[in-house]
Amino acid sequence: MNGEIVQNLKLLSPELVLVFFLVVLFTVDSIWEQTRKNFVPLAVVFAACLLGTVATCWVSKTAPTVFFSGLVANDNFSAFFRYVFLFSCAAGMYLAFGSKELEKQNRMEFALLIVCVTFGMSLMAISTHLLMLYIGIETVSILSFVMAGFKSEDLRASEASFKYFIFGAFASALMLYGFSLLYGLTGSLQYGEIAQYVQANLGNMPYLLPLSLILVYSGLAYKISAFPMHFWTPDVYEGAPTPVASFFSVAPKAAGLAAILRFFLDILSYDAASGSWKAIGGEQLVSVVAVLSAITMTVGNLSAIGQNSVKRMLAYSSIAHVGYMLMGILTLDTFGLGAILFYIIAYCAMNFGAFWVVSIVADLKGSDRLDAFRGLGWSMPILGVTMVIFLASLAGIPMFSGFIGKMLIFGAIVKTPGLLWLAVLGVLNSVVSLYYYAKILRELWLEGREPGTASELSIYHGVALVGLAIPTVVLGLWFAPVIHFVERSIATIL
Amino acid sequence: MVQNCIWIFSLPLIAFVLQASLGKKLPRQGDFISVIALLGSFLLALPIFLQVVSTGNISEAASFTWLSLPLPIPDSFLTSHPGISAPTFNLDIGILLNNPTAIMLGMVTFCCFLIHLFSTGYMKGEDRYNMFFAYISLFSAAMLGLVVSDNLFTFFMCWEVMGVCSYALIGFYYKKPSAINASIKAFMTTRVGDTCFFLGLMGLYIVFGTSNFSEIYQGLQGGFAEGKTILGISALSFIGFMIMMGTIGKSAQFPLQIWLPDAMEGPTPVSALIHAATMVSGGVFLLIRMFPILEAGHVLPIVAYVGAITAFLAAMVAVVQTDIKKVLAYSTISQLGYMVMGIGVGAFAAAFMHLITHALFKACLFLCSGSVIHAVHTQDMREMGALRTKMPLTFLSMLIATLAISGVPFFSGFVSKDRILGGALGYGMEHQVHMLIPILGFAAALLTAFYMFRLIYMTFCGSAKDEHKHTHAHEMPWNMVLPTLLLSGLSLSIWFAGPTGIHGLDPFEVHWFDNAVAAAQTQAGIALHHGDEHIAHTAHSLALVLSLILATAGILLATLTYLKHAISADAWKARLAPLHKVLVHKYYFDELYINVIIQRGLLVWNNLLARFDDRVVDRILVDGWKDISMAIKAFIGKFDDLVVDRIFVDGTGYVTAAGGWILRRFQTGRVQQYVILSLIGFSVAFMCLLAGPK
Amino acid sequence: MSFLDWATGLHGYLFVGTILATLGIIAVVYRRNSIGVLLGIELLLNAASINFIAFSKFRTAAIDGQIFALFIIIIAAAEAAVALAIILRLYRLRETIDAGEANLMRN
Amino acid sequence: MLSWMIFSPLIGMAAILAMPRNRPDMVRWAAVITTAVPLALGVMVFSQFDRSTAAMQFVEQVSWIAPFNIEYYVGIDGLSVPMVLLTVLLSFICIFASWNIENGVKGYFSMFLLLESAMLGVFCALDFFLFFVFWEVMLLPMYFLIGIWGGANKVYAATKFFLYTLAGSVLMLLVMLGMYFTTEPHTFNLLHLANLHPFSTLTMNLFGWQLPMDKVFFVALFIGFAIKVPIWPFHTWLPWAHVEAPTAVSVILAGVLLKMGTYGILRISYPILPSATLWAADAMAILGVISILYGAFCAMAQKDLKKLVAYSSVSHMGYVVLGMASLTTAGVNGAVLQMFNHGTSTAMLFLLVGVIYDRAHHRWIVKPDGSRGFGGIASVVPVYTGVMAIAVFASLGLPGLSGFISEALVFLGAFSVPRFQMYVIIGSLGIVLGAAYLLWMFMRVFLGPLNEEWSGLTDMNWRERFTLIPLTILVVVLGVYPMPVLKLMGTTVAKLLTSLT
Amino acid sequence: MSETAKIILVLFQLLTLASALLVTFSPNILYASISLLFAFLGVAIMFLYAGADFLAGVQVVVYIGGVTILVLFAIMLTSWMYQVKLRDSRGKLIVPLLLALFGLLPFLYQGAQHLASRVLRTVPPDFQTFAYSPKTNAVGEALLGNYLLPFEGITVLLLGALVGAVWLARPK
Repeated sequence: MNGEIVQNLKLLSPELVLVFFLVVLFTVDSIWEQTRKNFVPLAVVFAACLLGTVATCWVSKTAPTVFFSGLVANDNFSAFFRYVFLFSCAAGMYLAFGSKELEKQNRMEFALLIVCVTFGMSLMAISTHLLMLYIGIETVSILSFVMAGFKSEDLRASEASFKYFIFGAFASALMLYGFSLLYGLTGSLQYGEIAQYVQANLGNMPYLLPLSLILVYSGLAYKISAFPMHFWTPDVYEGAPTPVASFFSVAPKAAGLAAILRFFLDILSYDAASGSWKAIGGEQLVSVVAVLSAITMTVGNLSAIGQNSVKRMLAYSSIAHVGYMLMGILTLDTFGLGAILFYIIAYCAMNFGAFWVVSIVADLKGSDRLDAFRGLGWSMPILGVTMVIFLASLAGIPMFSGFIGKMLIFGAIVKTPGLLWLAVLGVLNSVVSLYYYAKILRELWLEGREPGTASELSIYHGVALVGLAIPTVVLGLWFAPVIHFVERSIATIL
Repeated sequence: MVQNCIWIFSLPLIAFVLQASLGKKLPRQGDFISVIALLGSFLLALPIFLQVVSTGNISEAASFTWLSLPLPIPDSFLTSHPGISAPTFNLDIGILLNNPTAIMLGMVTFCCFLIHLFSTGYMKGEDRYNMFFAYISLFSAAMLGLVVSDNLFTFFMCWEVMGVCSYALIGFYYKKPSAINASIKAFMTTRVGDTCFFLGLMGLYIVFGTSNFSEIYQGLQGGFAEGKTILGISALSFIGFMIMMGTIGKSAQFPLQIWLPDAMEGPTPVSALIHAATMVSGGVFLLIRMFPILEAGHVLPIVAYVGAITAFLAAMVAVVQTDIKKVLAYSTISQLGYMVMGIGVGAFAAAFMHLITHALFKACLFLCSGSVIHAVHTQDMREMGALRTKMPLTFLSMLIATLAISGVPFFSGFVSKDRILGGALGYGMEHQVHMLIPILGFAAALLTAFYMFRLIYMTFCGSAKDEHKHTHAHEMPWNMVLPTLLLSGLSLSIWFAGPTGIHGLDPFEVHWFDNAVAAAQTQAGIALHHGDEHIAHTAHSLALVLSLILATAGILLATLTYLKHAISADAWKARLAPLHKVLVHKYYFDELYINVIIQRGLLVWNNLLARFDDRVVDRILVDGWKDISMAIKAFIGKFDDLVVDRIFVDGTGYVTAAGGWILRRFQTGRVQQYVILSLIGFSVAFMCLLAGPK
Repeated sequence: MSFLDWATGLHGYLFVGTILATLGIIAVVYRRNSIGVLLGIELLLNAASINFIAFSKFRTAAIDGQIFALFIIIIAAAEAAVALAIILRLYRLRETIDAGEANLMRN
Repeated sequence: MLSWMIFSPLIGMAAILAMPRNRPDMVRWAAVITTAVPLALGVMVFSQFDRSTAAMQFVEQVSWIAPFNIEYYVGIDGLSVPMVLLTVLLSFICIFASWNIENGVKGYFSMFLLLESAMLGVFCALDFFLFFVFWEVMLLPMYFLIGIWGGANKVYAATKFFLYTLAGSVLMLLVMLGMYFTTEPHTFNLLHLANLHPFSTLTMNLFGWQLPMDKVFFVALFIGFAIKVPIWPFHTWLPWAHVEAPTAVSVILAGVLLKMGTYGILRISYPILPSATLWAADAMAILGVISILYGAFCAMAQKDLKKLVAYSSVSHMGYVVLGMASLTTAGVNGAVLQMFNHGTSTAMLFLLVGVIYDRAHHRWIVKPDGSRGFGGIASVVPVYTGVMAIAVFASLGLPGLSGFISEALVFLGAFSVPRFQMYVIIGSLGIVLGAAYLLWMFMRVFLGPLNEEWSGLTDMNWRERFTLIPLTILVVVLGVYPMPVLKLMGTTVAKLLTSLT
Repeated sequence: MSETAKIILVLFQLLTLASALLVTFSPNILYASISLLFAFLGVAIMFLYAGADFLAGVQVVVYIGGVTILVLFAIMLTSWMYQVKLRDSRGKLIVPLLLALFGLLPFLYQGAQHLASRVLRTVPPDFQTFAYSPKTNAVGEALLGNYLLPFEGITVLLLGALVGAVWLARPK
């Protein structure tokens, strides 16, 4: 018995590393009382992420299996997402550590929370069992309510956390209710068995399977802020401290997508021949998901136009990008799903960079409105140039990773017959998105020099910005190896 | 001989380049360069001319491919015919030296040289003196290029370069607004003509695949262009009509003649050079070259009518002009009308001869008027008078030229004009319905004699109207008088037909011109004689008598009114007041063109279109929808957030912004409403999913 | 099949579960007092656990359902704690806990 | 060789960015040297280019992204050599034309060099993906060049230009992807696509209708390229972009960027979608004629010198479109020659407008309130007037200068197609109007009594003359003997037309 | 299961429903919290009848003992002492009611009943008899056997929630 447990624990080593460093955080905090001031929390989190990456590499070498009695799975897919989560945890902590919005003394709590959230996210990504998925989602949600309100004594932050709480709790409760119905219907909590049941009696679940899946999708859509459940995103991102908002816009979304991919692909019986999901009338689901992604995209882009708070604008743009990513699911082949994974990598780098610039400007000018950016390009060239790279990449200008991501997604859409309208809509959306991204560029560079205040960009942030800009450009130009890596990781779950 | 031709037109070209680049720095501002260049080309042209005079025949040609484009041929064709190299679309240009070319060369080089000589005196002391010589040598090069070119393409190129030179020369005194308006008017009207000529050229390429004259002549004889049509009408008549339009534009014929009188704004040697000897005659030379096409395209009657009408109308206006150069301008238009009519009625040789003789005596007239103007510093004849004693040599050459143009025997004008009128009469007698043409011709002959002698009397005879000017008048230096004398010398009929010019009465006949032209006609495949022999003979003799009577009547009338003042000009003017007013206003052509077409039509249309482009297309179609979306905004209420910053005034932008604004209205900030909205969203999605597998 | 059999059987359990879920959702949406919203969410979670227990008894007769219900209860407790902390904080800053007023950030 | 030509400006850009901020002259001379390199390479290419074959030359093919078999496939043939030469020459000249840029010198020249390498890339790319990447990379530098160093409402013009061109190129992206996925061994390679051109038989459903695939592709591509050319309905961005752009940028915009649209049609639409081309030839001819007349009419009503020249570019590009649509040897050769000639003559016009703007700081021919903008300055600045006269008459189409021969060929080609004859006659009105507005401008600005206000104008200094001399020589030489350029494109156009007919 | 047991179960179900109604609609938040207590009690009884005795115990301890008391504490802290009956401003009832009657209820209700009848068709009837068999040891075995990972994983959530709740609630 214990041999098997040791084997299971070995496969779970990245998560265990995180827990171990949680403990380290606690002990160091209680023993050494001035850790509040110095850089210890940052160092600990970095060590956690580094070791976690090493563990993930080591684990991903072993053959893909489902362990812990069917609760979790270890394969390239989970390894891919573990890398993403560890990277964004490290980057999030690095940004939070440098930002003025989070006072010095509560850095320890923040480090703790961010590691717990990363643990929850990797749980979401690797779980193949409804209970594990639920625990993963709840860990991430509850702790993000706390993180959203982390700025002490700030009304907007607490209001943001309050809204996030109500919407989040409600959505996960709905999802839970969906799980219960699914459990009742299929009689099991494990994806594999559910899939067998669904495979067995395909035709005669006309009402129940759609109902439970819609309820489950509500919980997951809330996590990635897709159309029906996206209302909370702008208010929370604006209210929450900027580093937290940037972390929210990247990591939980990737986790949500991982859960959606794993959940829907495992459960719904995918008929390779007709290339559609037979479980609930293939074309029906495809058109519903297509419509949902189209609306998400359009809502995100259109609402972002009139904004003059850049954080709120980037919130809407993140909704729009989720819309693009959802489009990838419709093709159901390695190309389309590989495109989503590639898009996630590209999206993480460029979106994090854009938020990073916003947080620097917020620290500097105290406000994230558009006119705070006036003439900054000239006074802080590194910030200006990197922001151009991030925004151009977000808008989908070639030579940047965003364009390649979008190209792959649109390619996948163009490939499937009958979805051309979606491709055309997506393409028009990216033109509209360019308009509001260009508004920021206009403020940065085109409005001429801003008098005085040639404030210099601190090395601390400069290194980070350049660090994020380089992959955005390199991925845009030379993305062959990444394509192989992404294809390998998606193959395991299809 | 072909090498000479190349040198003939490249010498002035070199002079132009030298003059334009370093004219200012040379002594005497480099005028000697262009004079010597023209002398050189004259001397080179002389042997060619003499060969034609003596042997009556010269024909040499040389050409090289200027432009060759490989044609698309299916690869199968290449494989099946390995030997042949890929066919190409060639555009060959070169020199054609036949009789008409030789004669024209002789005349043009001679006139240009004399005018260059004259202008060294006339233009002394003007600023931009060197540029003047640059322009006229470029002009001479272009004219010579036109004369020697063996195909219509280079013909057209030289044709347009001449147009630009005339634009530059007319607008030489660019300080005067009237001068630059005249230059633009000249350029635009000739440009309209040139565009039609260009279309004719395109037509030629389509029908014959080439624009080389000899190939066209063979093509015509070979019935090459039988069935071909352009825009539904027969190809040849289309080409013919377009080429005629080209001539109308360039030689200031009936519809497009408004620019020539205004072109008098330019310095007088320019008028002499361009508006007497060369440019305008270029148009007629085009008709001569293209005669077979016109004939085959049945366009000749139209040409004849245009010629006749122009001749008559221009002569009528010339009668009432008071400016000496305007009179000569209208007389040029009238004489050109004669040449065009001559070609129209088929009197090919007569028209060509009239071209040569007219060039000589009209150049002489202009140069003399130049001397007169230079002397009295005014162009208004009413202020001149009794210059006979002051400027005897100029008076002599002017008198000879006037006699020539009025068609008095012993002078060249009589010979060519009489033949044209004979041809016209013969044509009229043969085709009764076209009788109007000879009538107009003869009427114009009468008027020509009248207004020319009116000019002579008003300037040289009678009492001096303005003492101050009269005292200052003096004879011109040698470089201005010599050209006029030489030209007047050449205006005698002895060079062309015989001492008196009347057939039969002459002791000896000079036939070099007739033989040369006959040889050219056979070469081009044009029938020597039209209609039957008999009618032609009677027509010529009748025309001889009639032209003599009319010439004397004209001179008599002029002497009575202006020398003897027996008939008071003012009385006639009062009696024919309405006619006089119309003539003074030049049949209101100017007003018609400038005000109606240009001002009200084109410019209004442009402003409308520009505003349309700015307002409608830019604002509505593209910046668009602003008004519609503004209406929506007003309807939705004063919500100022929609006042998207002005940057995105673009319509599509407005629509998306409005769409975005509506969407944002749902973001009320109250989380419970978010929950309701998301539940609604889900139930809708669920119902779609449930719609059951179609 | 008498009413009693119906009520005490799977149908009864699911019926109670559904009614509790609906009332929970109405509470979340309707209640102006934020604590009322919290109560609604607790109801909703309870409905889910009833479902799990019912299916675990009638459908699979396996222990999974009960384990899931157990974890629901644990997580609901944690959530309630965090929720009340947030509500207290909001109260301290704004002197009111009316869910409707929290619309500082909008459109 | 080609890769060196494309990427040497980038090396220069890196060098400039590394230079210290306070040494503008060092930056300028670095830019000169950097653009001199491609100029030299261009001359070498011109000399070594083999005129007899229509095959691609100087080809470099390296696999770039293996999984989607995208290659860095670069090569030039008769179509692209004139354009490459034009780009290389104009960029070299524009560096000198932008000598008096003061603020942000480093930014300006680095953006300019990036623009140059993008343009060269577009003309040499033979892989659709590479073509598209270079096509869009050109957008950012242009946006900043117009937006930062432009005129009064430069921001509006820059944004409008950016969005307009992006909307067009986005359609191109979809067509690219469509072509990639419908060809059997998925490929972006333009030459393979040309040999296969499988699209004429397939159909696709767009919003529910079954439409022939090649026609849909052609229309989408045409819209993308028409926005760039600009052809009539899509031209409203041109006057804005030109008026607001600094001199050197509007020279490049008019000289090279407008040609990318027509080059794209000839390089991509014609060989790959032959049947659709034949189907759309009439429509293109009509649009060409409309552009000719529309541009000319609008130009006549303009009061701003630069806007007049901008609309004249619309009119002249109309000739190119008409020539292309005629699908005859003379027509297409004339069109490509017109692209080259229009490049040189409009570049001269814009440089000259820049010269007068630097001195007088306004460009009104007739001030909005009706008073005279400039007047009779010929006497004050003779050399400037002389060069302007050459430029005006070149774009007017005076024989002996380069404008005439290309217009003649275009009309000759179009006229030989029976159904186009009526269009040619209407189009020939464009020649007359062309003369009208250019001479009207020349008269209003240069001739007539001197307007005292501008008696103090100084004539062109040596730098400005240096920028204009090469263009003047080109205009005159090509006018007299156009064979050097025509020889380049002859065989390629012949091969292109064989594949079409 | 004897008749009387069924009647008791039905009574408790009715208790749960009634108290749930009170929780949502009663104007006074205090009454609502207390009725929530009774609802949890009813649910606990239902767990007992469904054979989940350990769960019933946990439910009573955690929900009734912990969560409800916590809620009462929160009410005390957030509304002024002398104004216990916090008048709950009457929100617009129409929208939620409409939503419930036409939106959610039909779907969920039809789904549940449909599922119930489907399950009863497939699962043998004798299985439904009430056979009380203590489940505690089964739960224990499962927790430390198959469900070891969630058992351990939940600790991270609880730790995070603990730290977060303390941090949020602590006055500065």
